[in-house]
Amino acid sequence: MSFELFMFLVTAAIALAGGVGMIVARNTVHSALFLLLNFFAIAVLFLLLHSPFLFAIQLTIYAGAIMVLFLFVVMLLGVESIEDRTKDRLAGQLWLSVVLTLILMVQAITITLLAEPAESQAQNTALLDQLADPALIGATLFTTYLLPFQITGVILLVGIVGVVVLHQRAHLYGPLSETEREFAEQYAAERTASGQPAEQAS
Amino acid sequence: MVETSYYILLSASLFTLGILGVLVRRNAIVVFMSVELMLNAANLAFVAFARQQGNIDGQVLVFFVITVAAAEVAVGLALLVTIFRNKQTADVDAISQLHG
Amino acid sequence: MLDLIWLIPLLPFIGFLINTLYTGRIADVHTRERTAGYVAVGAVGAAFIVALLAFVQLGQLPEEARLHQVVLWTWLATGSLNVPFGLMLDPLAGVMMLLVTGVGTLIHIYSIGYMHGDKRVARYFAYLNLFITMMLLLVMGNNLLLLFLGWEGVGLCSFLLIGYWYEKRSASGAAVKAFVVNRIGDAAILLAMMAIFFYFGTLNFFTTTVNGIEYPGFIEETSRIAGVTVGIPGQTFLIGTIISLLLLIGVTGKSAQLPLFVWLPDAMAGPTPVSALIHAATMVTAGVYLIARTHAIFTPTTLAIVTWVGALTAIIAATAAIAQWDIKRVLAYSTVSQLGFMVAAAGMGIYVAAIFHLLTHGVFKALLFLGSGSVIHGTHETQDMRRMGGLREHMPTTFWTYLIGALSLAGIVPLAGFWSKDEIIAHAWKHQGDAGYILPVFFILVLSSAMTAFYMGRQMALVFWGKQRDHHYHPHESPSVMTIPLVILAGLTVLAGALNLPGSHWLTDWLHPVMREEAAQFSIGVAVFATLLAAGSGYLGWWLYAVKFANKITVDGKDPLYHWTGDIWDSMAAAWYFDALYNSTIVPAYRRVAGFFAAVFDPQGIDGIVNGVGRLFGRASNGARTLQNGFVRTYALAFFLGVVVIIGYLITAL
Amino acid sequence: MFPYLSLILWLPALGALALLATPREQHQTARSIALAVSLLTFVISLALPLRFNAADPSMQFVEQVAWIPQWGISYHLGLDGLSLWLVVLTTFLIPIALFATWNSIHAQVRYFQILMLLLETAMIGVFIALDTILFYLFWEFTLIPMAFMIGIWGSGNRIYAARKFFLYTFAGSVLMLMGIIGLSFLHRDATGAELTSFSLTQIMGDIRTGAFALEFGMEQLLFGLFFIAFAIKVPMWPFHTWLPDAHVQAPTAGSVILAGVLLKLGTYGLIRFNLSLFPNASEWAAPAIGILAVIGIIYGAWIAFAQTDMKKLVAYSSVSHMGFIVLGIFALNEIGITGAVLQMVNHGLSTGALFLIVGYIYERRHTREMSEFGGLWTVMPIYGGLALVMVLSSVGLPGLNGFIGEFAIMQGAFISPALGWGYVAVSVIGVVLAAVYLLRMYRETFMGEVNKPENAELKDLSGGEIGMMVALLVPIVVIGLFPTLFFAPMQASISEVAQAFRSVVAEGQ
Repeated sequence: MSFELFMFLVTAAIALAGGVGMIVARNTVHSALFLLLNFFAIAVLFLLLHSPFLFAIQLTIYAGAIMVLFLFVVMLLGVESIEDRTKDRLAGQLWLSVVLTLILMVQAITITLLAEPAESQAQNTALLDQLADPALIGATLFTTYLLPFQITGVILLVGIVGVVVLHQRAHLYGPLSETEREFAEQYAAERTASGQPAEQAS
Repeated sequence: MVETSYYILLSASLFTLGILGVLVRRNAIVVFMSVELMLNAANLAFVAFARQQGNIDGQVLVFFVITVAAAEVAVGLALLVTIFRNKQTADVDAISQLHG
Repeated sequence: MLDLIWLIPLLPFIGFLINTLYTGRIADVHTRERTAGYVAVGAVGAAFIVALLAFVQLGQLPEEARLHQVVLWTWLATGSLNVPFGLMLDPLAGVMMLLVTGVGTLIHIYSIGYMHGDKRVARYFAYLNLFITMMLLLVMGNNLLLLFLGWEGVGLCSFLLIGYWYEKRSASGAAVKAFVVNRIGDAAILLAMMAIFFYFGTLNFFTTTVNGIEYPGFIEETSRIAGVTVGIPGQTFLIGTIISLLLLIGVTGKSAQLPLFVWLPDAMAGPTPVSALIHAATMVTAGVYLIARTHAIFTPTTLAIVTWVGALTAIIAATAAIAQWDIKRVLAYSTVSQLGFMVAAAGMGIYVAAIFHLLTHGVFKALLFLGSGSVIHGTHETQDMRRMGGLREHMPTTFWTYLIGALSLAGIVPLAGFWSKDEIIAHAWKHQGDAGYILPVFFILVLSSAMTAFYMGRQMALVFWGKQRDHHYHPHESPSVMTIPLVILAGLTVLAGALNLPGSHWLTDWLHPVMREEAAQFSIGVAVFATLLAAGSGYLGWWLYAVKFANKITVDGKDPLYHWTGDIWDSMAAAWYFDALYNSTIVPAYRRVAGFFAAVFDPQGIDGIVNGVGRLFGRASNGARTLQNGFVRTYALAFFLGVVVIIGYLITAL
Repeated sequence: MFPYLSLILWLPALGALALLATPREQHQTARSIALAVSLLTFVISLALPLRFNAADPSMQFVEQVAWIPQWGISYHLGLDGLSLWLVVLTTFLIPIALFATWNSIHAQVRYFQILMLLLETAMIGVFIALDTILFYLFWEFTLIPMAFMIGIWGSGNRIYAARKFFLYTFAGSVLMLMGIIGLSFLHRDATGAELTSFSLTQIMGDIRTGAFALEFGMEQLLFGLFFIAFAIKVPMWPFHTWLPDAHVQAPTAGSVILAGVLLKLGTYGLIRFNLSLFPNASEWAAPAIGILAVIGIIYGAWIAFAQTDMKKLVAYSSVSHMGFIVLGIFALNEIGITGAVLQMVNHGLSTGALFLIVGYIYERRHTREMSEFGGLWTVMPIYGGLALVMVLSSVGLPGLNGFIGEFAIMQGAFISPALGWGYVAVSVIGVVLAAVYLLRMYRETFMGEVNKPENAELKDLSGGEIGMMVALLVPIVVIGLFPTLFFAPMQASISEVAQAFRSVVAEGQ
């Protein structure tokens, strides 16, 4: 067993464990931390795949920025574990989800096994090292992928504007509309009826 | 050297886990996290194939995915916060007014 | 003149049009009534004169040329079907035509008196004229389809005239019944026509030339179906038998034979002259005419059935006639019975005798009906014979003419009825060896004829002898406009026998081109026997009711003979419950099934399925709606399911 | 060549446009304009039989303009012996129906007239369209005005009836659209043409010459698609249940047109499409369809007997009569088909007249229950007399029109090897039953005593009403006595249709 394979297996196990942990964890904060673990593992896998640049931005953007954002929102809204507090109204869906997931898994394995292995450049270390150069990525981004890159910029801008608007909505549109309040009250009433105290905003 | 197919299988497993998370978890934040997990799985596959093909496009695409994921998380979480203000909960099942 | 025979049906039709479109609008009641009567009588009278002239001209032609056809236009032509609207005159059509217009004219004249004061008299005369038109088309049509037009047309007029006093529920009921029962027979004739066209390719009776093209006639080509059979495996029938049986069903409808005779007694709801014209002298004899006209395609099998139908009808109706109280119903059943004689004669293959009896019966039965009409008229619409009695003194003309008619019907020498009936009975006796059924038929016919004499004796006694049993009216003789036709008809009744006297057999000769029949043999033995029997039973009937039980007859009472016969008498009075049978089985069953269809099967069965399909879609969409439950996770699951399915498909395609 | 067909087709629609310009309140103006337009259309349409060449079996007065050339769809009109009398029947009945509304439609008069004129255009279009897509457009368009007429001016349960009428017939039509499209594509593939063609004459011609031969299974399928659409429209048993509902709820004019023309679209389609395009399948299906037709004849007549509502009775009688027409069509020979076409005209005339008759009394008494009447003949002698003639025409009395059609149909069926005497033997019972139910109606309403005081003062028909009846009476008598006038122009075209079956169908012996 080569070192590389050993590294792969270990990181893969960590990535899977992180994923499973995230789904299984009752506490949202725990979920977020499991996901962080997963991100780290994937970053390592990127390194194994000769992509140091991606390793870097995986760590900075995902593990850094995005996870912080998640954790921040969790903190803002209050840690709740909804599954413990309310009954699942779609409990019947669980087994179907699991079955379908398993089927998808089987399909994925089938495809992977059936697929004709194409000519692989994976052994061509020289080429791979050349590709690992961040400068090449930058050059490609600003030449071949210039238009998509610009569009991405617009998307980010739209995202920023969207976030601002959503947070400003109270100021922009005033208090809740009649319908929205009705929904809120109705939902609160439903919860009270089902024996659970209405939640309070923290 | 690790076979590309190993990476693909891992990617598929992670993606499947992400789907499962979307389907079974009711906490909107965890659902989001699951989506992120799926995006990461896809990224992994991209990079693995990029290595296999020996070109740079896969890596560039991952860059885009990460960027869009960032934007998505930002908007998504903003929405979540707004919903939470209205509903006092982050339960996705609470937002079921659109039933027929 | 012969080319103008289309005038014969046209003239009454013009009368019909005038009376329908113009006369009804005349404001003054008296003028209207007079105009209607004159127009109608004039139209029919003119038709009679034209008919007579044409008849004479026909007689001047050599015997084999006595068939004249006038095609007016092509009536129905499509595909291989080509039916001309053509009239024809041959010896058979000629005598029928004379009977129809002659007796018709007399009855029209009589009607002027009888219908005096009726509020819708223009309509009445219009119907009568239309009837004459249709009857003439029936006898003069040169093809089966035109005959059928007349056949149904007279049925319509019969409907209209039976229902003439439609305010009476019984009258409208009888009218509808007559039409419907006739239609059953007509449906069979339709089938027969189609079969004839199928096998012969034509509906013409005889070869007809239209626009220079010669179309064959089926009567001349009966050899084409000789030996042709149809049927189910294991049982085949000659096609001739099938066609002629279908025709026979039609005959049983129109000529009131078993089992469809039930409409005729009810038809007496119409005015009495109508009963005389339509339900005794002309329309009901159309069936006999039809058999005579198409006799070429009748097979021995059918003829046997025809004979039996006629004979059984004769006896059943005769027994029914004995037990009636209504003066017209006696005559109605008597008509059915006499039609049975004619049909039986036709069945035995003596068509000339059948036609002979048809003609004489047409005359004397018209006389009897008109006489009864005179009686009814003179007794202020009384029809129940128990309320009559002793009318001999009050209505002498009616009495004497009625007596002649009754004797003729009973078959007393030398009146017309004797000669024609005797020809039938004598034939049956002489040809008893021809087939096994002839002898029983002979006895049945003799018995019927004895009964005929009996019920006529009974009727004479009840109406004209004894004392008046009901004094609510003052009997009086009818006006001369009514009695003169009676006298003329009585005269004809005396003379009509001369048509085919054993020695001269003029009618046989005259009809020879059509019937190709030998003169009937006269049997003095049978004649004496039959006459004595008729005289005896007639006297018995008269004696029982005029002498023996004269005092036992009371208004609304039972018949004296009821005492001995009991239930049998009831059965006879009800004509052996044929009508009751239909009314208690077919009619209610039909009604019930119709009700079931209308109330259950259609709205709930068929429409239920239709609406059920609609509801199914409604339910399905309701069900589909609940899938849209608003839970985003469910949508995601559905989405995921789709992904899995598509990937699965792609894998199989791999 | 003067575009007669386009003129006749679009004149009513133009009239409808003109009506839009009239003030809404001026009912009388709207009525007059509509009547004038429809009468003008009728007069022009009379030129068709006069200028029709009876010897020519092909389409006449043809007009063809490319419409959607990429798909081979064109504005293609033409007339042959099959459609000639149906077009004239349509233009003839519309003025009568419009005139019948004179005193019975008081709400939204203008819209009613507009719908009626649009309906006329659509119905004529169905009869003369030679492009299958154009045919389909007109076919569907007939639904809309009729559904509105029932739904807006109907009585009682009108919404239900209108919806049922629309959905039921529409469901069938959709199948037909599939058939139309499938047919054209198969035709394109079979002939190797570059473009699809929706031209009926071309497809029909190719089928007759053998250039376009369908596989038998496919032929059966297409036959079925068209057949269901037409069978619902006819309506054949057991698809008939929309008819009584629609008729009972529809206003008188609507019923007249519904029975008079709309039902004929179905039987027309059966001949024009099913028989002409799918001769083998027609032969294959004829015995089964014959059975349905015969069931319809008996069933319709039987159930009509149990009706107490006069209009419903007449509606069910339509089921029976239309059964005869279908029977004649599937006799697959000239006698049967010409008889069926003539019977379509006959049924339009006599059933239309019967609906008018029911309408007249409904206007006066606002009820159609037979038990409410009795002795009308005494009170309204002219009405009684005319009603009797119409009833007899419907009963099939020889000398009037109904008999001619029925006889030709039954004769055709009798000599047809596809059907045979068994079918006829049962269907003649229908002739008997027709007398039973119609005379029962006549007896209940017109005969008997005047036992209801409200009936005693009823006014007899007005001049206009008599005029309408006489207008119907004239063709009824003329067809009864001179049917050859009507048979002659259709001979050539129909023998063309029957040609396909002649190899197997011997005419008589």
